[in-house]
Amino acid sequence: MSDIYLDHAATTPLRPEVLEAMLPYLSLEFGNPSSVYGAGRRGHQALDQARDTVSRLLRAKSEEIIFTSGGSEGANLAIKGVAWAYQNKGKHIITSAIEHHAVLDTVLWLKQKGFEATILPVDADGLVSPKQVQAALRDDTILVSIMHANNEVGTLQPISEIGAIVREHGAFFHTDAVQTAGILDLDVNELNVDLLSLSAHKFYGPKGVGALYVRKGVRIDSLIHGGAQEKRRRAGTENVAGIVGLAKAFELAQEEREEATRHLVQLRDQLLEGLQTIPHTKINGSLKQRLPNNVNVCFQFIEGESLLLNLDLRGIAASSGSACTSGSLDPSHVLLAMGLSHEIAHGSLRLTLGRDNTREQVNYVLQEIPEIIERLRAMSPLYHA
Amino acid sequence: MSDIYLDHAATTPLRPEVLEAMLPYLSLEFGNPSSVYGAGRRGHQALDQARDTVSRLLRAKSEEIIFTSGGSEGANLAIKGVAWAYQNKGKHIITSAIEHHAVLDTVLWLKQKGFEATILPVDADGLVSPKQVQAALRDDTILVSIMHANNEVGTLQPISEIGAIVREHGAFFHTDAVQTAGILDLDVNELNVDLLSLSAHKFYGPKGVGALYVRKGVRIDSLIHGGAQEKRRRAGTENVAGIVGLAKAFELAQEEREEATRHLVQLRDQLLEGLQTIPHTKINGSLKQRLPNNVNVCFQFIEGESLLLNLDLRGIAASSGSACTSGSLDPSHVLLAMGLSHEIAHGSLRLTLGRDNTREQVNYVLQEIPEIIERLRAMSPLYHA
Amino acid sequence: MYSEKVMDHFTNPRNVGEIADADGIGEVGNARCGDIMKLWIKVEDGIIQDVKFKTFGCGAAIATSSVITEMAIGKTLEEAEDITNQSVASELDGLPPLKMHCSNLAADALRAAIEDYRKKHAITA
Amino acid sequence: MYSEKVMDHFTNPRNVGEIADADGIGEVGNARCGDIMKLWIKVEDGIIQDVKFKTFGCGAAIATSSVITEMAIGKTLEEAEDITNQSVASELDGLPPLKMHCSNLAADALRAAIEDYRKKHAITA
Ligand SMILES: Cc1ncc(COP(=O)(O)O)c(C=O)c1O
Ligand SMILES: Cc1ncc(COP(=O)(O)O)c(C=O)c1O
Repeated sequence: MSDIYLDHAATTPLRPEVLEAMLPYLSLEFGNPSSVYGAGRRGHQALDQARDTVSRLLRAKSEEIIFTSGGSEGANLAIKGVAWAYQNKGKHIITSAIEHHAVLDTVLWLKQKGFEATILPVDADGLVSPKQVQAALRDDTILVSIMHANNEVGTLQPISEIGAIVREHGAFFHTDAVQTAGILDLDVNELNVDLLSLSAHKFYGPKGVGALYVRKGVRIDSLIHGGAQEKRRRAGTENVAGIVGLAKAFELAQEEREEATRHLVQLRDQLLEGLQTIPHTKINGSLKQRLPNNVNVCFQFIEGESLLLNLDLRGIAASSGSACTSGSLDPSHVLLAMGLSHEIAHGSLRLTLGRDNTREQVNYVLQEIPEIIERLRAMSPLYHA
Repeated sequence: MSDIYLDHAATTPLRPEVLEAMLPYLSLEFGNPSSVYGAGRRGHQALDQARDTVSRLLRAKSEEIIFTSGGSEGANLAIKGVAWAYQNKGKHIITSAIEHHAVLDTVLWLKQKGFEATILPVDADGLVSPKQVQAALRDDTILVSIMHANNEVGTLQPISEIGAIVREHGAFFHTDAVQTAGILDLDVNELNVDLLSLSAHKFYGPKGVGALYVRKGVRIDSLIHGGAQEKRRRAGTENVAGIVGLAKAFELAQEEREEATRHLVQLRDQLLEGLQTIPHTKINGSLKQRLPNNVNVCFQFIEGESLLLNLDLRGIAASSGSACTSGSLDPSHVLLAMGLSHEIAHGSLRLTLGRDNTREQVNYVLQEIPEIIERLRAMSPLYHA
Repeated sequence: MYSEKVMDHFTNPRNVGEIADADGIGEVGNARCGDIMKLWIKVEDGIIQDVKFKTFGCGAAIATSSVITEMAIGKTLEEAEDITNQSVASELDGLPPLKMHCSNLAADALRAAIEDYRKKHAITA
Repeated sequence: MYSEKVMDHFTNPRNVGEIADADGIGEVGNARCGDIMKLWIKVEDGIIQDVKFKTFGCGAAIATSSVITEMAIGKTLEEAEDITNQSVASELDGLPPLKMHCSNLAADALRAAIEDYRKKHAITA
């Protein structure tokens, strides 16, 4: 069996249709969109069109879209942008313990700079409770940032409900939608969000480009100062090809969304079912409030990286919240926040499905994994069969 | 005559060889470089190789290179990075009045945040004087940022000399080398710089990717917080294709540098000579300390944008420091800093040459420009022939 | 960036020049800001018979100057005074947002010319 | 990321298992940090006759455990004590920088096993 890619939450392959849409801007149409002459104007038109597409898909206005270099920049721009712009109104920010580091580390950095932060816990299912958000809101709260779907365990947060509470209170609400963009239908009004960040390479677009939605009327300080691009909110010559690719990929994803979801849910449930038959195995994250393409399990007595390497040797690409894959000593902060012990969290496996995965591939994976687990457990000093 | 592109300081076309080097990473080799499996490792290797190439060309160490989303991010990361990391040592920053806005606006933003700034003037030739840098240094000066070549008038600053003074004083020195990378040979040791930023799309690489050199031992605070990429100094899934393209383009530029310079200087001097025959014309910027590819002139009594539009109608793409092309009311801050009056600065024209320009094209341009100038002057209420 | 109509007026500006024996002259803008429009009008029986212009400025400045000469010729002074910068822009199928503020001065120049005419001919409205 | 040698030892680890009547047992690391190595040694006339291991940990942890069993067998206790984490890494043609710190514990495990042996057999060095 040829290679099986099950790490779509990490990144996705560029779709050929997207590359095709990008290619003109990687060859003849190279003009700087800020220029007045033909080549520049055509670049500018391409940006306008991409902005229209993205805003339409999000039910936003085109001037509410800022193109960025990816999800991390988007989260940094959203959070620091609002923090600096509204610091005279208040200095308190609320977020959750299971956010991506692009959000968490940004909030921690702002703490160093004199802001205050409340990091909300999650329950054993990995869910943030709207009630806790409500309770954490203070007079000086300027921003709440809660992710739409968690990148490790795939849990979907009650964004719309939290958004209503935050708006009622008069603070702004950002959601990191990097894991849901291209998978769920995103309507910034239904979601009650003021800012929303996404990244193209998570939905079959190019790496190094993303978008940030900023509701009209919400001010943000720039993160990258300089030229007048993006209505002075993000300086730098625009990555025209990347932006065109983002829009094309987002559009394709939206068109095929319903069919894709059916496909993903089927494979996901097949995986969940099969893996549960392995002894000493724990499924992580809510089974109900969950991305259609995410499976996350812990196998007791083994460590994640050695599991990944064995999978790789058998042609299966996957990911783990193991400390050894992150370069830190602690395993996934998400699994720990959900109450898992360090020992168990080290043995986590994340399988995230995509459009090209098949039932046959899942069958193969379900045949290989138990063998590997057995082999590693036989080698483990913690396991006593 | 088909289109003549004379705006290489704004952006350059992607070279086909560069696109070719990028394509594998826009198709099959899509893995996330942070992943342990094969596709990820190959992405990581591509990054390592690109880093080696860039560091070799700059005479730096590979761990001293941080990949960014372009020149603007590079300047922001360098300046804010050093400012925040060394704020306990001092809060004074020195820069010049003719910097790109990516530097100037960053320094002005830091001023709002409690830092102090000295903005050095330039002389009529557009040159910063090392003596003035020396005089501006204070005990609490942590950073000096002076651009290598100016993007409008092409003047080359005495970076090496300034760098020696700054180092002697014990502050750090950043240079915005966006306009010289790929054109001049850059040796970070000869230049006496601690930080140096560059952008791929200025030397026939892709838009939306750049590099920042940070000398070993110089700490910088992150601008984009989050994942552990780039040794924790720049979060975000890496734009692998873009980074590979940057390295390839930089390498090609270096290989062909001497020949390219000869070609550019010849065409530049031909242009300078031809344009000087037009009455009421002023050449801007030092003729000696000058980029090989830059021509900048002011034509009295006419406004820059209408000149550009007329050039565009005749197939010539160029740029101007006119207010009307920048969206502000004031013309180029660079020309004003050099002592030009508003009236004259509005009528500036920048022609920046590239590898594909020919003698025939320059001849054509030199035939068209005088006609356009005459036409516009005939329409100008300021001109009395 | 610019509409076809703007580009048409920019490339083939109508009524460029001066009127030696003009009845009114209007000038607005200044070189510091990068836009100067100067308009000459010829008036007969309260009707604008001829208009000529000279403009220092960007594409929008030249096109608005050109189009207002066409709009004004044949109109009564009162009708001509009703021309707004906004209606000039509409006549050109719109202008880029940035240009609406800085280079859209033609109606002001025309009104200045009419005012000059009235002053010289001591006719009050 | 890993050298060929690391991958060889990871895929075909040598001497996995336990020694029922071991002369010394060493265990280092803890599950909290994601790495536990347990080493069993068999000693005769001051020479290590056999080594077996069990490891909970990443690829580097498993490979270093495996390779140290090969390095130790046939050595005197004194020679075996001279094996360092650094020399284990070299034997594997190096380890990624991150792994040098956290998963490179095999020499410690071996020394712990030798210490255990000495304690049990009351021989001082
Ligand atoms: C001197 C200089 N610095 C910085 C920049 C910004 O580079 P980028 O547009 O790649 O962000 C530019 C070009 O726009 C430049 O010419
Ligand atoms: C939830 C989430 N937020 C933010 C990011 C950062 O996105 P990027 O790598 O495009 O900067 C990621 C992916 O890495 C993510 O999964």
